[in-house]
Amino acid sequence: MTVDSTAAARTPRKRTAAKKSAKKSPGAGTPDLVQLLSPEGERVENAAHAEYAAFVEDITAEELRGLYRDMVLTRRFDAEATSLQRQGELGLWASLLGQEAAQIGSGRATRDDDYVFPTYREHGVAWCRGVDPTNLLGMFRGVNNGGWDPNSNNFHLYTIVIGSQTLHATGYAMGVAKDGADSAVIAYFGDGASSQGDVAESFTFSAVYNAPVVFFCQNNQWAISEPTEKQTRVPLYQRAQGYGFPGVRVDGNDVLACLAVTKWALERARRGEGPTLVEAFTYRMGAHTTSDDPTKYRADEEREAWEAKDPILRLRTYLESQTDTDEGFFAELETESEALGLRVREAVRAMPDPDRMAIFENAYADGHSLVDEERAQFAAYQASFTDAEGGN
Amino acid sequence: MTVDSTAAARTPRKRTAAKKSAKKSPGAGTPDLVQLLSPEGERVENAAHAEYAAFVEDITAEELRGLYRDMVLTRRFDAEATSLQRQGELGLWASLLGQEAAQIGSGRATRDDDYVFPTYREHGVAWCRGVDPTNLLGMFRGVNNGGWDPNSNNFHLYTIVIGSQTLHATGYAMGVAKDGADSAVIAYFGDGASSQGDVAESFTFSAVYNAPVVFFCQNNQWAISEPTEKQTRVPLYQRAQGYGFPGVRVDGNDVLACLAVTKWALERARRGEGPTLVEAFTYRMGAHTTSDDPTKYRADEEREAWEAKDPILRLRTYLESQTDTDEGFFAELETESEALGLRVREAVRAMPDPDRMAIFENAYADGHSLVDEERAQFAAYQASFTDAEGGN
Amino acid sequence: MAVQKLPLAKAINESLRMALDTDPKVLVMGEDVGKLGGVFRVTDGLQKDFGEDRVIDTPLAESGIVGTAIGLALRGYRPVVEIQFDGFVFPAYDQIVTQLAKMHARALGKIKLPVVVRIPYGGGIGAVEHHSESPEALFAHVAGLKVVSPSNASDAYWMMQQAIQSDDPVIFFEPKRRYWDKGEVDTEAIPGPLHGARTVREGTDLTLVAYGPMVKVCLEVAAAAQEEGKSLEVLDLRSMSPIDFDAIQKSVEKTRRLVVVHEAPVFLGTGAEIAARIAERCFYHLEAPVLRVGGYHVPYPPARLEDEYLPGLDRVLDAVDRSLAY
Amino acid sequence: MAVQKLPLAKAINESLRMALDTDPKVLVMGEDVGKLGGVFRVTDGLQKDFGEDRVIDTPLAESGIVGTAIGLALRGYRPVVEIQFDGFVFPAYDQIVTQLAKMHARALGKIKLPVVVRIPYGGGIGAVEHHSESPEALFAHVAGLKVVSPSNASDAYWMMQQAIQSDDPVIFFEPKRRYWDKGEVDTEAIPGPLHGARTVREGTDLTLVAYGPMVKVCLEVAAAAQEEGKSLEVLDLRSMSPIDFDAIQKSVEKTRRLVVVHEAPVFLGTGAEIAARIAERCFYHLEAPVLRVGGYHVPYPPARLEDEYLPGLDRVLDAVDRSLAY
Ligand SMILES: Cc1ncc(C[n+]2csc(CCOP(=O)(O)OP(=O)(O)O)c2C)c(N)n1
Ligand SMILES: Cc1ncc(C[n+]2csc(CCOP(=O)(O)OP(=O)(O)O)c2C)c(N)n1
Ligand SMILES: [Mg+2]
Ligand SMILES: [Mg+2]
Repeated sequence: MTVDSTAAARTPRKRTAAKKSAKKSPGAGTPDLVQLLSPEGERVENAAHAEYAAFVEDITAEELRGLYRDMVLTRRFDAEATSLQRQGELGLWASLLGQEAAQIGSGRATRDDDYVFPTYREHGVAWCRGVDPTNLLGMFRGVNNGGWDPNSNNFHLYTIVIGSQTLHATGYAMGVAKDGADSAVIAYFGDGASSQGDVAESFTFSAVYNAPVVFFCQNNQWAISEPTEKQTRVPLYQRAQGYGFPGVRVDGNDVLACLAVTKWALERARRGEGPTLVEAFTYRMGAHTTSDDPTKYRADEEREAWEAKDPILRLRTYLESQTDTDEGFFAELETESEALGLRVREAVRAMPDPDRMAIFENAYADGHSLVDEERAQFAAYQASFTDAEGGN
Repeated sequence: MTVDSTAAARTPRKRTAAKKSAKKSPGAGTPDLVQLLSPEGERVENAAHAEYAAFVEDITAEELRGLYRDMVLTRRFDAEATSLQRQGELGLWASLLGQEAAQIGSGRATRDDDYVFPTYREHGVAWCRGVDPTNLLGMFRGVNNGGWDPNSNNFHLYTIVIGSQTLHATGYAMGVAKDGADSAVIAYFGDGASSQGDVAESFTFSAVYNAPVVFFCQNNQWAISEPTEKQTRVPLYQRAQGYGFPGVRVDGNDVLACLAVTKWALERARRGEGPTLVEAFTYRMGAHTTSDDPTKYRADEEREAWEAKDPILRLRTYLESQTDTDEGFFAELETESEALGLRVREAVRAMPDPDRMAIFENAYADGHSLVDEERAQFAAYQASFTDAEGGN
Repeated sequence: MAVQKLPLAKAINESLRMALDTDPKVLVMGEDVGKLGGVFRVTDGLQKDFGEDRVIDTPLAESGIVGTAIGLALRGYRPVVEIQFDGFVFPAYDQIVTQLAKMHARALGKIKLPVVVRIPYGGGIGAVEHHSESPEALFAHVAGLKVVSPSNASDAYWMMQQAIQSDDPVIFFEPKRRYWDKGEVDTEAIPGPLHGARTVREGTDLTLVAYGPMVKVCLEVAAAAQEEGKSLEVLDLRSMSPIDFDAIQKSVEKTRRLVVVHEAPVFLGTGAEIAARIAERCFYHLEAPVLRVGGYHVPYPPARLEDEYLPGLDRVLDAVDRSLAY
Repeated sequence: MAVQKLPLAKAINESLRMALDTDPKVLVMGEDVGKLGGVFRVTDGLQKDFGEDRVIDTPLAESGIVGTAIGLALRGYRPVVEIQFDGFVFPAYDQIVTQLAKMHARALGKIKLPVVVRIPYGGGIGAVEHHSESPEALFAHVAGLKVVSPSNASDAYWMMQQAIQSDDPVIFFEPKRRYWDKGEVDTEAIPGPLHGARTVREGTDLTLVAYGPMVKVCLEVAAAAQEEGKSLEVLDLRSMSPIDFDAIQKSVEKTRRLVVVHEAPVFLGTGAEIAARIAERCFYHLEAPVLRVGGYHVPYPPARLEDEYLPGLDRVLDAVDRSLAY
């Protein structure tokens, strides 16, 4: 694998490169793109987007540092997972490198009582929801297929069958509305997923029932090896209109804009105005997963251009130039980062393999006679070895 | 069943009722609705729709009479099928009553080398394609599941699994493009079908591959008992835009407008401009099928209001007032109509039941050893009765 | 009054009504289940009495129906979903197989999905394509699902109650050609276990196992055989996942002969599993191989041929004779 | 040179290349089959050599892939469709079952659908959920489809040629954990029939039937058993629809014992049909019931447990012992 995501994953230092390639900014040229922080780390004022900006108007430097911290720690965690995979501790890892702003911005926009339906790459959102990051690793290590209780943090299990969770989110949101609750639901999916029939059906159901759900599409421009043009010939956010609800394209590398737009959309849902599609225009800076080799299908220059738009770098520039954030904050964060890496590494290595009898657990909630029979046969079969070894 | 579709199905006489309820005209109020012939049978001039109107500019009185004849004969055929069902000659019938203009207009817009993918209600389109109407009855009688050779008239088999044919049409159109042919494909589906994931996927595929296909949605405002609001909260033609191709809403009871808009869309496809969605806004005047009882779910007044917009009536008024069409034409058509009814009736009654061994035919093209074995066993089993009867 | 004579469809209707009435979390959803009351009137009157919020007409999209039902279940609801006909369940197959069946295990038991998927199934009603199929094996093979089918009004009532109470997803196959058959329903009875088979006729010479629409045929077969002096035991399987093999085994140990009957194709139908397992369990008891009567390996034929395709009295009797001839 | 030693994946690649080269109507389509060459590199280099018009990266929508492939077949093309992993075929299940399988019959034979659906299947590669399943029974039960699986490079090459030439839809299951296993491929050989089983090892005491990834395991079992003085015959089934029952019967009439092995769950797996049918065909020959070794009735477990779940040497040997003990 040629893309060195661990290197890129280090907490970025101030880099002058940022400005260099800011001109090459696919998507940013679109007048419709909501951006509050430019790649150069400057606050963007755009009257057309005032409605969104209002949601972050009063944001404090402290809160901004919080977002920065979330992004840095998420990236650190992600890099650790990537290297754990290389060391054979994980079978696979799907890196979020480059998508931190989209995930932290949207994740921090949710309230505790909201409910989140992720794909398999929402490590940053999980972080915002308070899911212990080591829990995310179980399925990639192969000890389970989803290791957390969705209801503990209102964060559903990772879903691998592309797009299917958008319907679960819609149904959940229909339930929220039935309950008369004022919370909202957010469903994550990718640019590739936008082609799945299930996603279209979730648009239809949510529109017809006016369900309080936000569809948050991280358009990272790639579905494994396929560029977005293989999924659509117009920007994805436009998809929503034909279903009768608004679609917004936000700069997915701008954490502030992602926070603002997602808050706006969640508020709409809470107010009973139904679904919204948010397209976060971002970039998958690493490989699809650790099994993937992007050199097969995309040019290095593309990634390099996007590195200049790094979501973390951008906020750092802003923090340093526009707020009272001092070096101490960054230094402390570096230490915290390392500690997180260490903790994750140790936790993974300590993760026990599941007991073999676990195969038969949880297939059914109320039991199933065939499973009982097979469990008993399996136990007897296993015991025959022990017996044999015991000289029985 | 309370709706008497046979009565309504007779060739309509000049009716003064037409004007009466013209004010109640859902959909017609939409500025976007393409209409060239008003419910009162008058030519509508609308500069905004000149691009479509151009396609029927030179239409002759003779051609208009042809369209009228198509609609009348289709309705007569449809009524005959409905009554054959009542007489027990058919197991089921799905009437197109009220949708004649949408089907004849769009059907007559196709060229011989175009290819048509119908649902199960496109009897009028089948008529335009030259499919012998009695062939359509086989599946409703239960002697086959689709009795014609699709390639004889470039008219695919009826498809019952809602929406699935839109993907076949798209694939076929991809093939047409690959072949460098300048023909086009048209896929029919209903307002209900618009919710199926397959239809959305066909929009995506056709847009991405720029396939020469026209999606012709007959929005007859009902999917069995469900009104269109259960499928969408915005007009269906708008769906297309979010996929990157145009959508047009046409008055589905205006044969001229349907002809024009479909020709326009097919020409776009031929020119390599890709897919178009045409929503023909019409009304299912009868029951969903002969098994259905619409009094359970919709008010009589609704149907009555739509009877005033009868597609056949409208063209008749125009023919009588604006062309040289004389009574003789209508009288002759009446005779032709009756003859068609008689021919269909006789043909259906003469339709033999299939040979029982037909069960085993055509499951596979290249044969299958299990089917061979079962066929032989079945034959032996049947022979055992004959043998027994034969006193063997 | 607790005991009523009801058509099977009406028994399900009453059962749904009872569930809607007693548990505010129960929902009924599907195409045309509202005002129309479903194409078979199984949900007739429910929307009128429980409102559009509980009895929900959905968009025409089966994957969406099951997918949103999963979401509603995650929110604490107990949706009873209707698929209009057997042949239209396939757009929802992905949601059923990859999500509904597996989510409980994926969550290590932390979430439950009490979703019932009702599917009117089987032939014999002279319908057009896709309206007469018996796809139960395609669900029974999938771990995480439970699959049942009542054969009579009383079971229809009670098995629906139990399916709704189940914390596992249940695929509930309704024998559509028996919808109009009347039977006594005692709404105060104490039902047997949802997944237990039931002996519906005792006999000594051969065991017939069937479920859903074929139970009636097998009872007719047993009556006809009786006249020829053969004593047939008939088991109503009721559940295709899990299968009550103990009950079948017990019967076969007595009769030593087994014929399994279903409408679904024989090849890889549920009869295959029953034959395989009983052949193993009763290896020393069987006087004849387990025989199977079912559909052929061809697409369901057009209506005018379905009587040839479907197992009927003669074909089952033929298998009985063949078994007894061993 | 006609004979080459190739990994199984490369053999399929060569076979596709040959087909693309000789028949301009052959298309390859699927997710990531183009520049990437598929996640297993099975289509590596094909787009480069045959262009984007022949080797087509599709949108991420399996129903769309199969649905448009049907349309392309109606237009005279012969699409070879890739489903990226076993667990992702279900969104396409409706198109496969209700359209691809039935359209030839629906048209009374007037149209043909020569579509090949390639599915890398099975476990043993330490993957995450949905990447290790064996859903072949869910296709074999469906009339109108043919279902095959090669176990080695040569069969992979030739069976793909035959599948593409077939005028029926073929579901082509590729044993993904054998993709890297090398074998000799003679591109000038004359292959046997696509749906015939093959005896891969002769024996006299017991017959092992397997296909795809399990053939190798069964050969290892036979070798191990040999050391204990037991002579096992191993049949590579190759086709799950139709199944070559004659070949199995012939072998069992000789060995009188049969064990069927597959990764798919035992319950209603292809082994059920084989057991049922062979029990009938060989009723007087069998010294022991047909035994089956396969997956359990649970969702495919996480990677760290898959070795417990998958039939391996020990579990098959255990079944062999149990059979021989009768
Ligand atoms: C139904 C289904 N088909 C195929 C796959 C294999 N697959 C896994 S990820 C992926 C690409 C997803 O792209 P996108 O939706 O853009 O999300 P991203 O990976 O870029 O975050 C594919 C094809 C799958 N998981 N599910
Ligand atoms: C996949 C699928 N689900 C359900 C049905 C049952 N069904 C047949 S027609 C119909 C309504 C179709 O409505 P629409 O698409 O508007 O077409 P229309 O009948 O009005 O012409 C339904 C639900 C079906 N045929 N296929
Ligand atoms: Mg992506
Ligand atoms: Mg309709």
